[in-house]
Amino acid sequence: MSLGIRSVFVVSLLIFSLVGGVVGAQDMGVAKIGIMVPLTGAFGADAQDVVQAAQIAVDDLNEMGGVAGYTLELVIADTVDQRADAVTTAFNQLSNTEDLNFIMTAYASTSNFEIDLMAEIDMPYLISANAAQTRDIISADPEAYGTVWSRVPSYDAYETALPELLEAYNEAGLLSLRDREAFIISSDDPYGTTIATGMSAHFESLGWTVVGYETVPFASVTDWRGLLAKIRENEPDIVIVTDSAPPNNAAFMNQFMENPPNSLLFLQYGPSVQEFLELTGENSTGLIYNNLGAAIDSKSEVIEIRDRYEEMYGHRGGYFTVIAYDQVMIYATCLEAVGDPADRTAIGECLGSLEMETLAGFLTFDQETHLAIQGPEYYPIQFYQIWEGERIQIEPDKYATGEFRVPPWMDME
Amino acid sequence: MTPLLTVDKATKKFGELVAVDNVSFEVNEGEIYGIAGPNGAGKTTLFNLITGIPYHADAGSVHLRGDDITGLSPHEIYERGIARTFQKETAFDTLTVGENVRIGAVFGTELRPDQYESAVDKALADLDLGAERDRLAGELSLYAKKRLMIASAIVSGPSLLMLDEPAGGLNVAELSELEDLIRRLSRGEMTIIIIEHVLPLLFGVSNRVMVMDFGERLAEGSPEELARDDVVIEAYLGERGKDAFHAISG
Amino acid sequence: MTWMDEGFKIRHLVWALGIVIFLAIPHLVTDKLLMHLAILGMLYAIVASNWDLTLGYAGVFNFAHLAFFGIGAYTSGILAVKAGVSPWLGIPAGGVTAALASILVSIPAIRLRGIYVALLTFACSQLVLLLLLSQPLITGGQQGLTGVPQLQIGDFRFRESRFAHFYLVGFLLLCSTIFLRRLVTSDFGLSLIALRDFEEYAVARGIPLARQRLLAFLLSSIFPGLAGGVYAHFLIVASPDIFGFSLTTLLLSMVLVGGVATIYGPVIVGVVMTYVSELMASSAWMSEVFGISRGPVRFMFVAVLIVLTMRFFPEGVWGLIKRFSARARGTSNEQQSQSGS
Amino acid sequence: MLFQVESLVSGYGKIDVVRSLSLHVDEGEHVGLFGPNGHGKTTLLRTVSGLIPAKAGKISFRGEDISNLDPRVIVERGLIHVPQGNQLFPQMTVQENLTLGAYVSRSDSHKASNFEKVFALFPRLEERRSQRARTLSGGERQMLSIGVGLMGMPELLLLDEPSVGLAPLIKEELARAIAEIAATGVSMIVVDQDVELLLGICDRLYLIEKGAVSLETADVSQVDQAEILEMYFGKVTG
Amino acid sequence: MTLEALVAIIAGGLVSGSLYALMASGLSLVWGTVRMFNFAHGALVMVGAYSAWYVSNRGGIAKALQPIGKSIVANSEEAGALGGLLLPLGEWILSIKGGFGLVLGVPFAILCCGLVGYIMYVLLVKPFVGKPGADLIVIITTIAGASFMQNGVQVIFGPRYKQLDRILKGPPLQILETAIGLQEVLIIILTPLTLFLLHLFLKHSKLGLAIRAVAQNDDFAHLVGINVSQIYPLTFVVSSILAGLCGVMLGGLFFILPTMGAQELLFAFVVVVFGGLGSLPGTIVGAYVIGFIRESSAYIIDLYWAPVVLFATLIIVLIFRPRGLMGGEDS
Repeated sequence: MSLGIRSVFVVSLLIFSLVGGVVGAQDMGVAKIGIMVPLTGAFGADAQDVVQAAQIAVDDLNEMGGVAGYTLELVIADTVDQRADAVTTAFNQLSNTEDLNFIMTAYASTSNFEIDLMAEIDMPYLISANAAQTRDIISADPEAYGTVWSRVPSYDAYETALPELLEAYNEAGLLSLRDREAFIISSDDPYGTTIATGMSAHFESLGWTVVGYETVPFASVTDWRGLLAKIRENEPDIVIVTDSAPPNNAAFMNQFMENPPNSLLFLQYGPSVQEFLELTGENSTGLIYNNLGAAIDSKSEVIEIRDRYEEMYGHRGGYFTVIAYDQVMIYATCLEAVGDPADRTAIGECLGSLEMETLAGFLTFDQETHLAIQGPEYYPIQFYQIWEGERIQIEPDKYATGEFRVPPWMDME
Repeated sequence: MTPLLTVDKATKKFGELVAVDNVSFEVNEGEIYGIAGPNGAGKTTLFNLITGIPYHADAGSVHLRGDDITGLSPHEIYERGIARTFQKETAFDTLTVGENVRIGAVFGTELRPDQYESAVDKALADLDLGAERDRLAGELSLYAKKRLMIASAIVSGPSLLMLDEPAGGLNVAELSELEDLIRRLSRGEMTIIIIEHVLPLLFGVSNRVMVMDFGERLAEGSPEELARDDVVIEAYLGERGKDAFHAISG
Repeated sequence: MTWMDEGFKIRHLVWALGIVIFLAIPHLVTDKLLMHLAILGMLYAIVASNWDLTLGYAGVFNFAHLAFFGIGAYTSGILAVKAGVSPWLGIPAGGVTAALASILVSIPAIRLRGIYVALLTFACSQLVLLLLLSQPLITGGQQGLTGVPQLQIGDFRFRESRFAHFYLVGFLLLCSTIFLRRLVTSDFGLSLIALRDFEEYAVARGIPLARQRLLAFLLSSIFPGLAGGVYAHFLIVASPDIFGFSLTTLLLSMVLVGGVATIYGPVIVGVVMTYVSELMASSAWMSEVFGISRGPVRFMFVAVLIVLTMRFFPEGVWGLIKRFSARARGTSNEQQSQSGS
Repeated sequence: MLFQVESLVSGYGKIDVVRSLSLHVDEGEHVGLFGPNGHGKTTLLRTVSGLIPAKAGKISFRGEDISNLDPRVIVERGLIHVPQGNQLFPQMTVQENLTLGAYVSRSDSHKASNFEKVFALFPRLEERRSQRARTLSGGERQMLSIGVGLMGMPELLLLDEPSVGLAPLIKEELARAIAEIAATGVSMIVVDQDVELLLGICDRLYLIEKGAVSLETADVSQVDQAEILEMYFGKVTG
Repeated sequence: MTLEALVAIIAGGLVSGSLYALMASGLSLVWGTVRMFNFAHGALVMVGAYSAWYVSNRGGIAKALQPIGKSIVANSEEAGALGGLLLPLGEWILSIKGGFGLVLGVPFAILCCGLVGYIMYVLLVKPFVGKPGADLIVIITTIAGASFMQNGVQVIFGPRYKQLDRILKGPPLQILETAIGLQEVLIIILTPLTLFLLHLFLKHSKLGLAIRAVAQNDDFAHLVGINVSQIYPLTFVVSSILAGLCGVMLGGLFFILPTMGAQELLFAFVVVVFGGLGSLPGTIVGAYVIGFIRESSAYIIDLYWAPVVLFATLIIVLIFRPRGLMGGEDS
């Protein structure tokens, strides 16, 4: 039945777009923005956010008369399940498109190997995830990648901020650390591994003991009870999971709450996805997590974009929604400054030398790694605590909407 | 003189069923040795465990010219010079007739590559299949398939040819042709063991015949002796048949 | 003139024409995407046609060949990235490791039959994947191995040339196809078909089952291993998705839609299918009609295409081509005989 | 006439095994088919019961053409084929096998009484009713096979080689049971190599050779034993 | 190992074992009867979860009906008498806020999966039954079918995670030192119950008996009058429903995604081989054994190596007992 409705919809869309194509012929030049994201497959939700939010940004700009005399237009290339051949095919599709001189993505592949392809043809490329991979590739020879920039900062803060925050809370009496013991569960993807190993080292440098360090295959564990049993044997001060897949995070949360140990719980990334809250409900009250390079939720523009997005597409966007909007705006800034979209080197240079306030904080790039600079005055690391289905921002103070509280399952004395 | 083939106390069980029960026999060089017996008597099982296809005997031994070949894998047994046919007419259906026979020539034989084609020609001529050489084996008639199976068996010049019910499903003309053929092959110094239901054919061509029933060896002797043997007749015709037989033959 | 001579001549003519067209393609086609897809398609065609040797001719349903491909890719990639070995040594090394892997997997596999071989080889390829993932320091783990150098001879970089990759992969495909065709028409090929058609009969005619099966795996592992090496340098990455279900499905359908036990079928469909599925994704029509869901819609189309092919042309595309050419020949013969009378 | 086969041709693939075969069975009659192996007896039965298609000719039952009908429809009409050898559901119990014998609707409602009849005929089956079929001895399996056929309430029963591979004592027991079934008035076609067994049951015999009837003897007592013997052993007297 | 850990392993093993058992028994049933592997079985898990979600949850059918309800209410005045009749219907539709709940969702999922299973049989399997190389062809057609369904669902419902209600809500059950979620407890209890129902169906119903009969000897099944050509689709329907139930349970534990079920299918294959192809008791025992191996290897060695242990076990079983641990009795 719904297929029938859909086909009617499709046909009318076709007619509409044909008519629109004739009417919309214009004299202005076109600057195409390539989006390279895994639309088909397990990560389709993020990819959809990016495409749809970028469309809102492009529409906004075009409505205001375009940028530097150019109308913006999106060209979308699907990297499917991020298989290497699909990524290169998508790249070739975009690099082959006329008037396309800028590509943006949340993440296109798991390894960011496409950066080398971009650099070969001086394609301005703005990335919003996989900072570790980006740094690994670029720091070897930063000059060779003049057009590739990552608007997500180094993940170093993910490794250091949590241990330091815990010490600070301990000092402030918000929390009392018993044995300074941490239990870390890492996934085997680069994101999870980098954060987990870094965090483990940092905990130890602060005099903590890492009583457990387990590696699990990324996004595939749904039953955590075996590991939870190990955790309960140790009852550390904090349990950290760096597997960032929201479904698996949610399963962990729920199973954790079946018989919670007297430990704080920190989950990486997963809780920032809307569905995480729906699935865990009351269970997630007290959980903490953090974000780097994310939109700052208390900014009114951010709230506005989120609301518009929800109104247009019928659901709340995730982490990458506002970011994708922001990415288009960042490009627009440089296009305005350079004037000629085809001058890729100039656009690349402009991006690299940006100093601007964005929806995620103050943006400027580190010239050694081409990552956005991280810090309270730049792109801050933001800590949240979930309380009764709401996200309370607890750090940094500047943007905080509430204070850290001891989770209800914990017994502080 | 050592017999060509010696089977000693061969036994094969399938669960409860003893398909071949402690069977011993010898086949001499140049002889045509027949094996008779009703359906399910264990004749084909006996063939199977001699050739190792698809299984070996649970107990007992098989010797070829005094060499122990028990438990060798099927292709090794073929290499030693034992070639067999199957009860059901089988062929490599997607290969041509020529290729079917070539298979028998190429593997496990002492032929040199330049002799393959002439050996194939000869085998095809012997079995009157020369005209069918380029046809797909799957398209052949039943009798032609049976001959093709024999052609691929004799192309390597085996010392022992084992025929499993070559006459099944053939008409009278074909039967007499087959009988001639077997005699002709035997004259070419090939020793032959033959399982056959069509007893006139079997008794007609064999020098000696063994009769089996319930996996056991019931009797062995010349066809003339056996055709008068009560045990044999009863195995085929039941008790009343036996009486009737005595009534006619006196 | 007898018909055989004519057929022979036509065959040669077709080959010659094919090679001329092949050499001309990079001069005529300037579209980078099309060239990229052609190269990918030819690499997949190599894997699919070699897979066909075991799957079609030997009748052993297995999932080993993508593992050979992946092992080739990782061997050459790791050698180049971690040891600085030249790709021109790394690629043959990929062929060697794939061959070694083929021996390892076929030792347990030749004892099994039917669906069990499929499951065993599948488990083996998953095990290879898990082992690769477990050594992230060497293999790059889940994210894959980046920084694989592109191919170059002296200062001549393959990526900068329109011809280099195309000719290299084309040459590899040609070698692989000739090798496979020679193999399947040799006595070895006959023995594989014989074993497939009637195993018991074949072993009764002296064909050593275990040896031939092992050889079939071994001989069909080398070119996928080499292709894997080239693949890693072509895409400048070796990633675990090679072992994933989606590529397996794609290649398996190339073999079956192309026509089992034909070699030519998987070669042709390998190239064509890569085109069809990718071009559909980037076609303007698809993006206008289906918008953001054109990705999934394309896979739905491909799925329907596969089912329809299997339903109406179970002998595959090559079977269809043969049927048509036979009909064309039939009619031309008829005309000849008519005009002669 | 209950059942008639006219110029039937059938076989496997391109090979014809049954070549223009004609025969008939009258109501209440018991007909025996014998002859060497591989001459088409089993193929004939398989064609009659619809397992393989008839290529030419006609099979009629109670005057209606039943050639190439679905096997299910043929069973539903009361024409029941008890196949050769160990054709049973091996992992099922005796009881379940028998229950399946009454699968079609015409016999489903008479299951209870038919169970009684079968168990009365083969008391051994009742003893073994919860045993799996594959654990039965050869003779018991044959009994079960016939029992399954009886559960379908046959009007014409086709028995294929009931005595094959059985030891003499069991063969006799089985022959008695078949004779008992025959005595209840069920029409029958019995195929067997054992002519003696057939002679004890049948009213009329057909000799099947090379896919056709080569001899028909209406009067069993007049069967020429010598001819049969010659067929089996050839001319060896002398 | 503490008692607590032991209980956790047992509970975990029972849950994953249950899910594998539901999946693998369907797979095994189809293999036993039709002699084919259904590679779309994993996609059916997904179909089960989505169809249950569609009816039971707020985001599903209720949302889809809203526009219809609105248009009825808006146009009722112009439509006169008919509009007056339809108005309550429109108002009722608009009043649906939370979906219809699992009470309707689960039966709908069963219906849907049964139907999809039947269609799948007709389109992907039936044309090839009895043809040479059918088993191979069916592998590729069912893979294509799975891809079609997966991508179709993504087109219809989008790529976002969906979430199914838990059948039971409330605090977890405390057993010794360990707590187990109610949904998990339900799975542990319901699965054996479902499998027992399946057993009763196969053992005592006429159709169930017929399915087993065809599995054991389809030639003879013809001769007792079973309509074999109807049994094949029936098997597909039954096995699809089992997969769908697995999907409903999984959907309550985790998110619903178009790609869900693929991993479960992988493990179900391991289970089916482990337990012996086509043997239902073997499959069920195998499912729980694999569940326990997985859970305990996760605890004892490392979660990371659990699949390695499983695949290595599978390879060893295949080498030494090619017919599975419980199989090998039938010839």
